[in-house]
Amino acid sequence: MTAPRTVTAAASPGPGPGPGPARRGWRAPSVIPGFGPTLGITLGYLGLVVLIPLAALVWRSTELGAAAFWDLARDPRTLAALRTSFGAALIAAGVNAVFGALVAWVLVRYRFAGRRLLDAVVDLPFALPTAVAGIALAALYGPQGWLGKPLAALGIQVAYAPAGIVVALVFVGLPFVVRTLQPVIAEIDREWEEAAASLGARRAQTVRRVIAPSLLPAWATGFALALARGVGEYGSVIFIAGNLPHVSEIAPLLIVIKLEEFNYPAATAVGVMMLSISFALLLVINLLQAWNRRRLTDAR
Amino acid sequence: MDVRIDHVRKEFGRFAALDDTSLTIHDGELVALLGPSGSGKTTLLRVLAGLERPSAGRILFGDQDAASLSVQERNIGFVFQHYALFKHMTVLDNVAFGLSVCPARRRPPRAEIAARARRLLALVQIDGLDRRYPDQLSGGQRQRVALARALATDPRVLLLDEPFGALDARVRKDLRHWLRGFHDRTGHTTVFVTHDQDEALELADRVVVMNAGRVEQVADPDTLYDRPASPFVFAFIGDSSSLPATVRAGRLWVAGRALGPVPAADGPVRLFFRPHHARLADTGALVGRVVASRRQGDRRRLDVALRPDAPSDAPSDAPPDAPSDAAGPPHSADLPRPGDAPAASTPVEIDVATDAAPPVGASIRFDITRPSLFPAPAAPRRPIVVAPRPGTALAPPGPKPDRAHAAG
Amino acid sequence: MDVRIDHVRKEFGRFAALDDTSLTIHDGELVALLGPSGSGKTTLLRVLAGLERPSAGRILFGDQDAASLSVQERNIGFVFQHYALFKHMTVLDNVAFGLSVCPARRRPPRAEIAARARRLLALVQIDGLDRRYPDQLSGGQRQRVALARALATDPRVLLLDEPFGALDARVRKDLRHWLRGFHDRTGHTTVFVTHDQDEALELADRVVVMNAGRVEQVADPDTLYDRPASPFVFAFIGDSSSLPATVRAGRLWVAGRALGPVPAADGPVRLFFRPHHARLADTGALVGRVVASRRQGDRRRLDVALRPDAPSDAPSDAPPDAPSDAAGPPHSADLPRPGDAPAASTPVEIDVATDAAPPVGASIRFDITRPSLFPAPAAPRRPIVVAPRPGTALAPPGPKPDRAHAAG
Amino acid sequence: MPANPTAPQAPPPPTGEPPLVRAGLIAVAMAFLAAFLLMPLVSVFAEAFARGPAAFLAAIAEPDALAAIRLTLTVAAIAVPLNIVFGLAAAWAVTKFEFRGKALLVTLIDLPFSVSPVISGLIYVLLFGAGSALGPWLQGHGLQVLFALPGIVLATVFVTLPFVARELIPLMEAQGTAEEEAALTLGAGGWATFRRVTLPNVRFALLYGVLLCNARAMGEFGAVSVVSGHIRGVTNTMPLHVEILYNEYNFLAAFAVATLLALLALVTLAAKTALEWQRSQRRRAAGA
Amino acid sequence: ATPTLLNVSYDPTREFYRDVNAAFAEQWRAETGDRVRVQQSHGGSGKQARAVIDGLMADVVTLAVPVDIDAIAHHSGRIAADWRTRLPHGSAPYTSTIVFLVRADNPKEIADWDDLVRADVAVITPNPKTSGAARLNYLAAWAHALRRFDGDEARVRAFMSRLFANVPVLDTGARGSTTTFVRRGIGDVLLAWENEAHLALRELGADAFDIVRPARSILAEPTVAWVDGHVDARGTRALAQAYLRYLYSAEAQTLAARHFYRPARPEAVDWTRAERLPAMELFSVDAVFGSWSAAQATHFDDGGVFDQIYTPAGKGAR
Ligand SMILES: Nc1ncnc2c1ncn2[C@@H]1O[C@H](COP(=O)(O)OP(=O)(O)OP(=O)(O)O)[C@@H](O)[C@H]1O
Ligand SMILES: Nc1ncnc2c1ncn2[C@@H]1O[C@H](COP(=O)(O)OP(=O)(O)OP(=O)(O)O)[C@@H](O)[C@H]1O
Ligand SMILES: [Mg+2]
Ligand SMILES: [Mg+2]
Ligand SMILES: O=S(=O)([O-])[O-]
Repeated sequence: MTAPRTVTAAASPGPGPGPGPARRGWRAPSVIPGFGPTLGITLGYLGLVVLIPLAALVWRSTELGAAAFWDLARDPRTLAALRTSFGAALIAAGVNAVFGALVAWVLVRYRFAGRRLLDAVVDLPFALPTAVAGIALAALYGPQGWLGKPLAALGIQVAYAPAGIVVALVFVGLPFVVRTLQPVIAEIDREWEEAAASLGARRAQTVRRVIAPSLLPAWATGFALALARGVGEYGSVIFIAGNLPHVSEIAPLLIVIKLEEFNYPAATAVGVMMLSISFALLLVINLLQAWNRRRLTDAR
Repeated sequence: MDVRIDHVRKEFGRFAALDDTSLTIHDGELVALLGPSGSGKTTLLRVLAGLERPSAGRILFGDQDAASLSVQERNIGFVFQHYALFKHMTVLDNVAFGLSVCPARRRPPRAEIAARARRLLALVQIDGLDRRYPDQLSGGQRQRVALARALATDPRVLLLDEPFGALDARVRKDLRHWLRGFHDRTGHTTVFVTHDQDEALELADRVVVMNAGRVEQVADPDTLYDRPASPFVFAFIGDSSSLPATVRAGRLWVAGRALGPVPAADGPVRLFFRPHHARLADTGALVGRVVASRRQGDRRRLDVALRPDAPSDAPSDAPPDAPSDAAGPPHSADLPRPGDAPAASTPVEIDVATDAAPPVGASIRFDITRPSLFPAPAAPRRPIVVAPRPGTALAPPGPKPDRAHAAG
Repeated sequence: MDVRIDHVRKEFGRFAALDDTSLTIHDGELVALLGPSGSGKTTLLRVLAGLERPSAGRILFGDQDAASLSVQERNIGFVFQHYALFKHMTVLDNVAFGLSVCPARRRPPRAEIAARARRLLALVQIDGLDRRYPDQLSGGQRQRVALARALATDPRVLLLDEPFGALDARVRKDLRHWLRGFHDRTGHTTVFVTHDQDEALELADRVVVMNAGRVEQVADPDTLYDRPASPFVFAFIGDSSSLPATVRAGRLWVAGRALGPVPAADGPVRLFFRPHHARLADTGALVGRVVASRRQGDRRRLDVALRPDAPSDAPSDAPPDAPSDAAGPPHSADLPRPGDAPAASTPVEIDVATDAAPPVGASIRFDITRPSLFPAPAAPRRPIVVAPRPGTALAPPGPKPDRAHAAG
Repeated sequence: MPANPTAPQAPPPPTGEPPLVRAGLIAVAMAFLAAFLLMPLVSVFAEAFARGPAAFLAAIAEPDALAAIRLTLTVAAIAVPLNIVFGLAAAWAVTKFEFRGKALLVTLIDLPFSVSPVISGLIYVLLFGAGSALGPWLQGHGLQVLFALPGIVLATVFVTLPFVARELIPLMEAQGTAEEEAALTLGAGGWATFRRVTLPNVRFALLYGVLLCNARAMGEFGAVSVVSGHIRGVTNTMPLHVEILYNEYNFLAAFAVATLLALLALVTLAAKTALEWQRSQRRRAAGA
Repeated sequence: ATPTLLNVSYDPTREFYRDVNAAFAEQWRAETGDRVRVQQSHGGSGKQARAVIDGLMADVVTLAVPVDIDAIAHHSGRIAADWRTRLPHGSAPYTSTIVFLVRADNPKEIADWDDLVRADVAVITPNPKTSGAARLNYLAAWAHALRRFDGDEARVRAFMSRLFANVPVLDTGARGSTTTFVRRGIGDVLLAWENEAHLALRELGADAFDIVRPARSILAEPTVAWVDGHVDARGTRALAQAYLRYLYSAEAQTLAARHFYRPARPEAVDWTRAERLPAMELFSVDAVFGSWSAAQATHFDDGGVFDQIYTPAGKGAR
């Protein structure tokens, strides 16, 4: 209640229609200038760069026709590739959710030698070309690699197996989880932990029942972003995946294969399938979050 | 069970936030920690709760040394200034938290926990809001949830850090009132922190005045208000004005005029008085001009600039060796000169009845019915004159004080 | 230049935050907007500043309709509740901002801007902090920087939204005092928002009391306190208690007893009085038991539970048709029964001198020296009895009131 | 801090973990980062410097590598500013105003994160390819989009579009509009308010967003690969050049160029740290 | 400005065309006095064909297999349908074949195609769907099996299934497979273009690997064509034709031999500057499969034989 009112206003739904000279119906009046130009730039740019090209994608996929689209969607190879992509991305996002949260916690809460270096390294997957990452990871986790050799001795094969896909996707998705959680952890009120302790909660109980739930929304966002990114990842995966059909063939590779067959409609159709699934995932998580925010704050 | 704080010291780096603090809190008492910002109030509370470890000294719960007890084991109810409610839990879950995390063998069954939490919510009079989340509550409601949550584990001591600090003036007043009643009904040993003297005086059985990491005075509200132990307490508790003054030959001189005989040794002193201990009188010893006037509740408060150079009409009982001119008594090099510039330039505050208030700009005369003298600054802090009880007002002989002003 | 607010209405969605508000602010005046949370104070200030556009009505600066003026053109100094200082700028840059963004032809040279900003900082008495950043300042210091910043462009009107809301009790008092002095020296037309009645009464030339988007009363502090225009104002300004009462045959009946003749038509009424308008007297008309007692500044405040069933010793001037038993006068279905449960269960507050305070649990008798009557709820809001001036206290015949309490 | 002589034995700290747990968590986090991020990085560096710094420099100074670096810098120099303008405009529109459809707009801004790089390139092929209506027409007017700079820029812009906006939106949302309103009441116009009040307030988030955007713009492989045409010395960006070198069994040169890109991530940190340090110095000087 | 020519080629030809382009430019300058700069684009052969279809302004295409140029001709119409007849030797200035690269001293004793289906042998080949080289590997193995099983297609399919069951990694391109085999140490045998195998030996260590030549293998015919639509638009037709004809010159043929291709005109080669590759029995795609397009349609198109090999029943999904 002490928050500046503008923030409260931002959380409330848009105004209903009403009389008055300052009203335009679909937006709340504001004295702050620049609405027209900035929204214009935003929509224009989004339209040109994102919407029109994606519309072209969808349009091209319709050339396939509904029946063929349906056949493609049911094709075991397509299904297997989608399963591999989403499965690996899910596992990787799960790994990232756990370890990314741990990394974020350690980076925010503790002071230790090398912290800044680790903090910097987290951005690495954004900077390193995915192909280089894939090559480096394949070298590292291959049977002769620094990590692959000891793992192989334990009978664990990472590179050229589905596990390799997961490794590449962990690499690619980690910054999304860490960077989403870091500011939220920094914001956690120390007094919550103290309050829980003064109420008799042991540390583990405090972490499980107080800290974890308060991180949940950001956690979900990080997870969703890592997942969405992982599903589409191509460059780093093909070097380490093995690419065997039905086993370690990812959906983006399937797109490439369709393209090699000059089958644009099928390629775009697979693309549209992936896009709609991951967009739906993102949307669901966003809606859940919006619902959760409303649940926690809306006065009744 | 009493709580004893025994020569506790708490350092942050080089800085001592608490400096040799001792205090006993009696069973069932409602104690206020009062002091300016940074005086160590929160630190003391946190040391009590076990959220900080003392650098030296001991905390005793009854006969038990608290040093070996973790926060969890102390069984303390702590209400944080900004409540620290768990945002993602409903009001009911917040209140039930303490019970639901206690070790399985002592934990009541689920239904019993919920029932107890509901009873507590009824106790703090916000039943019916169980299913809300903290962000859906007003400040005052949150305050009560925090209290209910702290009470759920049946704590030995209840600690509240500025429980009303974040609330509206009006809500603050209501809750203050409510908390006192609540304490009277339930009888928990309670310590609360505040920097609002009205709140401390109104609520607490005893008030601990803290300053710079030390306890300045511990007393009940009346004693604190009527017989402050130091200039700091005088100035901090209640409104007051202070003036440099001099005692010469058993008489008090202020702003170039003699006020009357005082039982104090000669030398520079500092005179303190409260606004309502001033009394307008045509024959008043102090002369000044009203520079501001404002409504304050049922009276008017005047800012009065003293005029050291105004001719004194008071019966001349100035010491014989004092010249009667504007310069006041002759000053020696080591004494501040009575009637010095500060006295004239910083106005003093006096209260008058609304229907008797002189307009701004008017020249007035007034007496001080109950002055307190403390040594001039940079000397030890004990008062050298305990102010006489009202009725023996320190004022030059004259007509009896108008009681309307004296008591107002 | 006067500022006129002319039938202004402001809606957010379906909700009218301001509902037909009219008000004139005179040149050089210091006006307080006082009201509970959500009453529309901030909205009114923001409409004045041009930060919100009214849904209906006009704002006039002198003769100029403000509708044609943008925020920038209004030349208003606005001090935000949380100051909204520019975090990334030094104090000096904050203050200089307004001058440094004005159109090049009117903009003073750089050195002149800095010099002016320094003069302003000296004016608000925080010179020497030029190079600090806002979060290196205390609340009070930030407040002053915000004020200096707002003054830099020499605004026609100064608007302050809860200028002291975020400050400590003590700092709040100091700054309040200081602001009044500052206004008197500089003479800016100033409107400030508060929900603290003490603050409004103490500071303002005139106080605008707002409630639910409407202006309830506009008056100087004395009038507001002494002659509130509505029960809302009575309850909101100063402490007060209220009791259901009945007028029958020109006499006032409370809790089963007759208080005295009143010039009002028969019917149910609501009786309001302030704590210091109660007077202990052995022959008092009202009987109750002290349920709580607390120190409040220089007096004690008692919570008194009225006892409707206690035998009345007051001279019997009850109406002849009223039975003298505990049930009070006979009640008809459409009248609240005098002496109803609420009156007995909600204690009333009265003030007594500290040295005359009865202990908790004592039975006492008291009179109300200055009652105000308003129609019982759900009727128009005009008072039906303007309380008589003190001295003509509404009390049963008896000994003259003790003046110490009457005026206190 | 002086130890408490009277304490028999220390109870666990009220908040935070016991030292042992803390050390364990740090170790796990370090091990995880080492296995997934640090070791790949080290292996890239190790390969790059396998034959000493002279060979490293020679690999980078090679004309095709220089051409790739030049192209990459050119692409970033166009794409990043475009996305800065877009990010600032979008963040301003989204955070300073209330309007319908805002949630959808924000989701659309996030959309490129969820698009496969292969698709990100493909959509421009569909739009500007020889089989489309637009491509040949543009080419007829002398504008080659695909397999030339414009196509590479477009794909890069698409892939990096969310970075700046995403950094800015949460921060500006949290900051609200109070300071902007204050600036308006002080007579500042829209542009002055933006430049002197909003921009400085978000400059660290903006900087961070720009650095991430830039890192990704320079490092993008998949999408650019689709629209580049791989013309040696002309349309090969650094990541594509790395692939080519790698495929030529020129591992040293491949990793040397990759190292340049990885260094970028570290420069991000250096710049961030330096700026924060400089600011804290300035503030310390002021606060004294 | 210097006129430029864009040669869109496939992955393994980088080193070869680097030399050819330099030699051509020199010769062009000597003949006409004009400068010329040949720009190269390399990538997977199929991907390169698609880039040209999508508008990459290639003047000449020099791709791994004729079908890729057929695809350009068919989908874009920018190459005349009779392009194979426009240059000598069916527009294939140099040829190659598929050989086996094995680890030093051939520990698994791999000698011929039949060894590839042994249970203890891991075979490295790229994915025929994305790599031209892989298609040749596949077709070669198929042709071998077809002969061995006397045209019994069921047994041929079983042979191919067992072969691909031995493939642990399907890289997307020939170079990826080489890296997997050579650098990552995966697999016992790499199926590679002959020139690729020699290059790998030279670049990555001659002592670590041996080349094994099967008794019979397939004739790989990398073909070349100018892109009529583009050379006309850019006015480079003469230059493009001169460039492609130059590939048949003594100098270019020598360079091809030096880069381990089998020159179309061995008689023109200066063998002092190149090594002679051992003679092998090679069969052409046209001879075994009718035509490249027929082979492509039967085996590699969507749902073709290759896809059937990988359809579950035989191979379990994860
Ligand atoms: N964790 C800490 N580290 C360093 N100094 C601290 C810490 N906690 C408190 N202090 C310092 O100790 C002193 C006392 O702080 P404390 O919070 O107890 O004051 P307080 O009386 O509660 O003040 P306030 O009314 O402002 O809350 C202050 O000077 C403060 O700066
Ligand atoms: N931007 C807005 N959108 C919707 N409702 C609003 C908006 N601003 C104010 N309101 C509503 O208008 C009413 C008046 O608000 P306003 O802020 O003026 O109250 P106030 O008197 O300043 O209260 P407080 O003392 O709490 O600051 C409130 O009910 C508030 O919820
Ligand atoms: Mg504190
Ligand atoms: Mg407000
Ligand atoms: O370059 S290939 O297509 O032959 O792999």
